[in-house]
Amino acid sequence: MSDQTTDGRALIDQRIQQLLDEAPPATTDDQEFWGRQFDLGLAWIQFPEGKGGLGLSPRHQKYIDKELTDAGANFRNKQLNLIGIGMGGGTLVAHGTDGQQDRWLRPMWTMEEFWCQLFSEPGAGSDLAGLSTSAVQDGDEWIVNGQKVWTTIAHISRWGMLVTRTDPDVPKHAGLTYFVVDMESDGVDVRPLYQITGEAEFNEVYFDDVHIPDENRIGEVGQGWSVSMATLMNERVAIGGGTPPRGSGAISHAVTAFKEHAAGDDVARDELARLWIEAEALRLTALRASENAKQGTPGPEGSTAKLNWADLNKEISSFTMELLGSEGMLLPGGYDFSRPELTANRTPSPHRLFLRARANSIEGGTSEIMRNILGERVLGLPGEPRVDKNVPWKQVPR
Amino acid sequence: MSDQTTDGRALIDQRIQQLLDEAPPATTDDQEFWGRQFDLGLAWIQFPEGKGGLGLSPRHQKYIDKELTDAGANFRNKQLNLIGIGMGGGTLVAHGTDGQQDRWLRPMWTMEEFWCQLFSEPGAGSDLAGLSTSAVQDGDEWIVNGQKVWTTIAHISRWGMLVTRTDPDVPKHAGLTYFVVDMESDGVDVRPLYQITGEAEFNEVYFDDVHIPDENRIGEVGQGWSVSMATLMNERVAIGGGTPPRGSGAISHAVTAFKEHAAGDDVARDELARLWIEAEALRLTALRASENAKQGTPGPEGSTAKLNWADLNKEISSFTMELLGSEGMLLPGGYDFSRPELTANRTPSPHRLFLRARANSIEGGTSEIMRNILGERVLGLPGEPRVDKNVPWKQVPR
Amino acid sequence: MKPLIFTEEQDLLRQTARKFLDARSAPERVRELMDTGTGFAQDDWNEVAAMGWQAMAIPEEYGGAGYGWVEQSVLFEEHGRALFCAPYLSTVVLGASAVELAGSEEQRAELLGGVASGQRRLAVTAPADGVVGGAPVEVRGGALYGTARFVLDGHTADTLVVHAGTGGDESLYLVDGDADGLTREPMDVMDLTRKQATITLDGTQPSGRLEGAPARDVLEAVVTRAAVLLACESAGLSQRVLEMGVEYARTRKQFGRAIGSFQAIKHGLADVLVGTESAKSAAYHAARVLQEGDGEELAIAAPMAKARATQVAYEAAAYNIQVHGGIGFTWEHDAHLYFKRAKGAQLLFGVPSAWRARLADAVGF
Amino acid sequence: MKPLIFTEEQDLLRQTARKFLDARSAPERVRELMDTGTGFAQDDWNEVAAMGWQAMAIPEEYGGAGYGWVEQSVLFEEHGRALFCAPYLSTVVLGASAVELAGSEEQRAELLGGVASGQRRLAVTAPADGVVGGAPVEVRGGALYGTARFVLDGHTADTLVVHAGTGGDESLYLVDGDADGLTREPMDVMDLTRKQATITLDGTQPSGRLEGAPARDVLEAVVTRAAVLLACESAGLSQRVLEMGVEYARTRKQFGRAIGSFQAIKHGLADVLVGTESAKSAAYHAARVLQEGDGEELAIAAPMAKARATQVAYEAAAYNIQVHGGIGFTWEHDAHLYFKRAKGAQLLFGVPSAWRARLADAVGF
Repeated sequence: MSDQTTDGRALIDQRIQQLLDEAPPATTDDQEFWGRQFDLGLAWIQFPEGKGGLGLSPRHQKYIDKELTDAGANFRNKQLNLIGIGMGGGTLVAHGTDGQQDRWLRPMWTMEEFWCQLFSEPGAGSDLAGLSTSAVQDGDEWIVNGQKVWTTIAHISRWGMLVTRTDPDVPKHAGLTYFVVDMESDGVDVRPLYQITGEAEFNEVYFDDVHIPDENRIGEVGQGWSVSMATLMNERVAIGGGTPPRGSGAISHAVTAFKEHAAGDDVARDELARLWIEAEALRLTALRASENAKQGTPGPEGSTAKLNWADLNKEISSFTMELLGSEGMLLPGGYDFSRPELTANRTPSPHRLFLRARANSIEGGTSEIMRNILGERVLGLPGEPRVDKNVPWKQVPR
Repeated sequence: MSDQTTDGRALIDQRIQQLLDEAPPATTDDQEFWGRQFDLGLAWIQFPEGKGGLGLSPRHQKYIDKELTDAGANFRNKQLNLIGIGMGGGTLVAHGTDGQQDRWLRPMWTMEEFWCQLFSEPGAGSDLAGLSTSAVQDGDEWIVNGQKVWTTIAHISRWGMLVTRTDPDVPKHAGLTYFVVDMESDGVDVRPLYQITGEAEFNEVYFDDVHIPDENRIGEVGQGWSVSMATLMNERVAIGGGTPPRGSGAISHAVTAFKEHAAGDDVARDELARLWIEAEALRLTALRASENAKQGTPGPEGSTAKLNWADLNKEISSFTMELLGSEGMLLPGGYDFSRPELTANRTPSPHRLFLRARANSIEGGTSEIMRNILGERVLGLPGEPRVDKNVPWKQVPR
Repeated sequence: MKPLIFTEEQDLLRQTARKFLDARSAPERVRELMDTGTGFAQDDWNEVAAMGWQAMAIPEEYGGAGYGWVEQSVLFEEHGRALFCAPYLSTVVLGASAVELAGSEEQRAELLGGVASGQRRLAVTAPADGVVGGAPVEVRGGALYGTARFVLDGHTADTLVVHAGTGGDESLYLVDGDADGLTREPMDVMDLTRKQATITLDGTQPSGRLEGAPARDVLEAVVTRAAVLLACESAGLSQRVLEMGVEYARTRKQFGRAIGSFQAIKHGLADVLVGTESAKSAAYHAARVLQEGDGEELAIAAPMAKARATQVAYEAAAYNIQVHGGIGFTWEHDAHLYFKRAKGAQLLFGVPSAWRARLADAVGF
Repeated sequence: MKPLIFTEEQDLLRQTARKFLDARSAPERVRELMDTGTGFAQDDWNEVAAMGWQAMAIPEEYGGAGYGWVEQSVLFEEHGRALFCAPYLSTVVLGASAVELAGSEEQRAELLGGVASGQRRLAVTAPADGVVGGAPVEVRGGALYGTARFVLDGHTADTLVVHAGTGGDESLYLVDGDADGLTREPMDVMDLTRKQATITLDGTQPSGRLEGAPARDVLEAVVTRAAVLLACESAGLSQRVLEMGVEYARTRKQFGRAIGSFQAIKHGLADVLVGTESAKSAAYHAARVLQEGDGEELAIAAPMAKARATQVAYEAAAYNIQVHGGIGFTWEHDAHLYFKRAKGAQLLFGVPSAWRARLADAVGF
């Protein structure tokens, strides 16, 4: 293992050198650089050779990125095409055909083609497997009808990862099939979905007799659930990452608001200290989780982070408005009904963050679902009686 | 209706006069006075004549009690034999035979015989109808085996209201039968149940082949659930009563503790104010509920009181310990493993109240059950899928 | 103490108000008014005047109908329920109270009469954080100079009551809405159903002065009254979001079951019910105490109502978004309108902890 | 920063400790010790000394094994889990720290050596509310007069460290447990697993004096260390009551289902899990900072750990009673033992809000 790592490292170093020689970041267009990086197998190091990787451990990626960043490269593609690069790529490698991988991976990586994820529906949120969007086979095509929602960057995406119901007569998990849909197809209608912040981070996507060639199917018919799970597993990896510094995030707004508007108020100070402590303890929990994971002994601490963060972020951002007092009644800049810029590091005002935080306990698994997961999977408590198991999907009340 | 009230009042006034003439409180033994009161129909005014009442509206009772109290009478019997007088009497009148009423009501009222309630079991708390104590018919007797728990004053009671399972082969509510058991019978074993306070307010009662004559059965065989419900309905009436004055109860200990130990601490003061407000709002809710009830327009407010009180009482009593600081680590007087005195108005220390309050969200319906009731009966939300309905009791997992 | 229940007449008033607001303050209408600069519709204002809402708050001798604060509390509960968009709090509670408490007979007759008939809308430069202190506006040579922020409906009021001056000079000045040197700028408020403005005075001549009582005492009383009525509004809002949540939880299905059949949601809504009933009790009590004019008890009842009812409403409205899940986070759903109104009411005239401190002062701990 | 995970050696220490405590601090044993006057068993004390627990906290030059606070944090977690009844906090944290920080070489050799070997138990008159101030005991003519309350294990200690005197005279005096004029009275504590005493000195001659550092500085450091180890104990307690609740919720059936299948209980326990992990993170961090001797960071880490972990433990232990329902309210069930220990830890050396104030001072807001 240790030898393998060393072996890998030598090859990687050689490829890095080659890449920097052939496409010096300072004088190379981003897209060209990323393309060359893909060809040399340094895009997703764990992917097979020829598919953007070298078949080595994904642990090398951090090293590669650092070396290349130090040499002047940037990885905006990973931030901006996160859904594709973080979630789609792995899904294609695990479940796609050779041809599918060859067609899609490179332009995904180079950001020539954006990708979006078409899973959630108005009627299928927490209960994703209960989704209704139908795909009916017609020769070597599928005809899709339905509606997806909460789709980031759908409006600029060329491809969408789409889960559909292809068999309503079997229990819900068994009747799903996974496709890649061309977002430029006839019948695809992408509409901005404005949030309570007045911005549209998300879209609704309507499918009206959209034709998808069967060759764009990922995995077998009826295997859509397990392919979807592969995508969502990659989501965790994509969203994870470094632990932010102490005092950053929502609590920094609270501290600033306290100092500017409530200094000397012992009641507010105590509440701020309570929240500061919870935020810092959560940060330490995340650190501890990554240390344990690195050591190969992951504990339950990692699983608690999402729930803890969602509830805490809401609380801190709301308390910040109280600290701001009357100023908290404002929304500086007003509601502008814009699409937020496609940048990864926006710094919203505490007011906007307060509104945005309301979704934290809904998106990426509601806090209710997270508590179910912690209770059942981590603590081993029994599930509830189910009325939607072993029942054909079409007979489940909705 | 109004005429009836007036009519009733004249008769009542006449009976009151007669009672005070025949048994002047100042010179009459309590038990003798209560006996005469029963005979004159002033014990439970709504009960039939000859059974301690005059068949009039229960609203008159408050008036009667006030008149008699003003004349020097006391009603320790109602406080000390609360289970019997508050819950048992009504059950006997609604479901008992004439002979049963004649045998039991008068000595219950005069406190010659104490009564206890034998419903809860170790395995049947929130799910009372799932109880296991069995009664098997044997000629004109029933043989009872099992265990009851949380039984106040069982150790001094002559009679117990007992719900048993007489048919395990039908769904749980249908197989119950209700008895009055002589607590002096062979095979009845009453043991004190010490609580976390170190006191034993309650008992465990074991039944080992206890014989109960069939004539002590209340209601039909298999009707035990509805008879039990009648008893529990009377519980509410018995426990209700006047609204305490502002600032009384748990919050008074908190205010005292604050003044003595935390004056000047703004953080503690804010928390105290928050709890004071919630306590006062709850008091106002109780007032509002009783005003609405009097007007014949009961709203949802009354149903919220138990849950609100339980959670708040726990919170206030715990916060009081924080206010006491190091003194909160003590239990003045220590654990004495006593049975609390049979008095209705004990004034426990805040420390003991803190410990005692833990049971508030368990006794008389856990807070979880109360939330179910509020959600389903008040808000009209649907119930959960049930696994114990329409299933023979003996097949229900336990 | 006055019972916490309502008379038949008050129940009828509530029914009438609800019927009107169901029609005229339906969500789509609220959204229209949110988008206007003024934040209200003159038609609605005239119509509620015709129904006598404003007049009910004004004594008969000044052209009102001489009802009291309990009737207003009923209306405010309904306003909160319906997110009513109108300069009602500013005119009927803030403005009318200032004039009633410190105006001369003539001023009362003119201004309160105008309020009662619906002809006049008022605004007051009351302190947004509820802490009455120095005036935001100076007086030089009889003219007013300065800026006041967070003036409720200050951009549309016919007459502004402006706290100005220092020392012996400090007073409440009347300023016409169209006076020279007066600039009125709507603020970027988070809650679009309640408009606030920055008003700037640059050598503006006041049209009068309320001299009947010290300015700060008047503002203190005005803020206290506003707190009580905001509490009533918040109680109505809580009730409404509870109903929205229950309705959705009964119909929305996931995993083959109504989500309200899951204890997570059922118990959460039960807690909202408990809070809402508690909030109502505090708000109803405060309205009755205000009605009775018992100042000592009001010093307890108003803080209690403001702190409790606005907090409950905020939590109820926040939980309503959670119950609705994703859809509750969208602009098109109404959940956020309630959420923002509730948050605004929680902050307006002082956060709950500030009112709890007042309560502790009054109770004496 | 030191990683928040444990070495294999530390994991082994935990396993050994748990095995010992499972056998020797099982609930029935805890109940026996609760009922004794001393509150601990000499046999156990000797045995843990033989395992080197105390010695691990003591530097090698004084006869210890020279491990550090992270090892002690592991032991305290296990103590909390098992409700370990012994004068361990008083001796190993309070007493040994006072001697280490202010003792002469000779005093260290004697007293720390005694602690390491298990021959000597210490107690300190540290302020029960954590606020270091004037001494509770006077010094007159070289003798000690006065009363100190809430002295952890003060009734059984071989040597007491007594804060006495005023002004330049203020110091930490050593008093033998059997000194003349010393009266030691156990207090009526709510948590019977942690004994406290009132000690009264009436002309008692001290046997020595810790002069190496100002008394108040020493007590401040002692209280801070105690806070960290109490946090670790509380984290272990939280974990244990979580396991108890989960175990019961998996097996206890009502309505034909395990009660843990109901979301009310499932979600409540999930929240306890979240809190427990948070508490552990804070406690582990503080132990490592203590180990590293980073005073500046300790001023943040110790308050954070004490405020968070003891609060979480209290809530977890309280919820454990609720999960158990009626049986959890009985004396015979162990739930209350944890509940009372947790409440005591929350109050000992200062309530959470007091530690939050320290944190705010240290962070600088």
